[in-house]
Amino acid sequence: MAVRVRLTDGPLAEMIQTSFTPGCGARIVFDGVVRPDEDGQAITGLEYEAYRPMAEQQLERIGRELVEKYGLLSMDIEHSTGFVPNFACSFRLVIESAHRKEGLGAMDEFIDRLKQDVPIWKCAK
Amino acid sequence: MAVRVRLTDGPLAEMIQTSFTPGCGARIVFDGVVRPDEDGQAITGLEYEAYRPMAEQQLERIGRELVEKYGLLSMDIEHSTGFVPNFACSFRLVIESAHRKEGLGAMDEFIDRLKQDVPIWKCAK
Amino acid sequence: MPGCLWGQAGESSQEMPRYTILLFGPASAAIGQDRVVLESSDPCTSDELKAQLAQAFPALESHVQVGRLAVNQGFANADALIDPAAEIALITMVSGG
Amino acid sequence: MPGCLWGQAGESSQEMPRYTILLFGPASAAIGQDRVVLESSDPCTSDELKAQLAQAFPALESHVQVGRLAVNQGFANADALIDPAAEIALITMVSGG
Repeated sequence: MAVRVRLTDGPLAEMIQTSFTPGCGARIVFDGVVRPDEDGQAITGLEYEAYRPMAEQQLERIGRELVEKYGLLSMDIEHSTGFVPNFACSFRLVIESAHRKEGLGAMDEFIDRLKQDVPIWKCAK
Repeated sequence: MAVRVRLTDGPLAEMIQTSFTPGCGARIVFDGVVRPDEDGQAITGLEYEAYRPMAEQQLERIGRELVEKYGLLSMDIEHSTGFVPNFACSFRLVIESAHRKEGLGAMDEFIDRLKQDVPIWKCAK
Repeated sequence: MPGCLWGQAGESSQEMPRYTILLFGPASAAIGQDRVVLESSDPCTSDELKAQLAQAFPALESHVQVGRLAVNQGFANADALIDPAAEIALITMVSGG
Repeated sequence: MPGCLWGQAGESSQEMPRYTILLFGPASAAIGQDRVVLESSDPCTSDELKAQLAQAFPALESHVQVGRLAVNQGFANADALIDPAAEIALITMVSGG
């Protein structure tokens, strides 16, 4: 039931491939990517501001809750702070589960909760 | 609206990281992994048999249908044939979309259709 | 076996449609062959061909029940007449992923 | 401004609870500060403190309306009394991901 949380300055690097946790039948990786427009305006990127200690705690708390609820094997959460240029990755969620359904359900719910309860704000630049 | 389909002999190699398609706001990668037991029996892996030309056509057809239905940017589909040992990847689906919801919906539906309409069979070894 | 014969070399008649049906996975394992040939007294629909297949090969019956026929690599409608010259396959319960 | 004062150095009284409220993102940008200090005549609940915050800083009103207060890095219940010694933050509409 490993939950890992990282806030990283700037765009997220490519994912480091690791072997699958024993029992894992489905690994799902979500990359959130900065798009070159925001509300129809061309931008160069997004500046993320986090209330850091609370953001880390909330991410971990939501992660633990969903690992429990869906019976996941692992959850790895990474979010950028600071400036992330267009076409770069600012958020990554990696979920391992025995089967697909619980992994996809947990991913959807995690991102809903992220956008509701995690004190991170973005500002178009 | 790129749909790519590959049937690959043996376990799938690690994903080759590519840059995101312009307009992509969410990339979701699903890895299906062989688990060391099947119906409670210990196994060494799974042997996949495909009705190859039809499997390729069906994968492509389902992919195109869902790209259209969900307005996806790209779909990359890879499935193993032959023997895949425990803990290795036998199926990978990569979906790029502008937003998360359509990508997750398409992923769920694709895997449902795969398990219904794509002539690939597995046999525990 | 009315209307349906397991084709043997030399037995085929030019008047009787002759269907070669590809088998895969569990169905193939069930009878130790990767295809069977059926001769029918009349042109068959997909459902009729399935019925004749189950009758001719009782070991395939359970697979035919949950299976569908594919014609030229696409699923056939139950009431579609099957062209004996087409590539015909029995698609039993699949299990990819 | 009854019950609520924008604290200036030297103005604080030992009898009046003094709340420092951290601001982030749009709320911080709205008033060009990353925190504000409120003095209240009485100990406040979360909802009361929000009301006083909006009253003291009209530029924050729209943010306060859709926001919640966090106390020691966890969301506070609307009717929970807030300890002035706690780390208090206004969490407006977030937009991560």
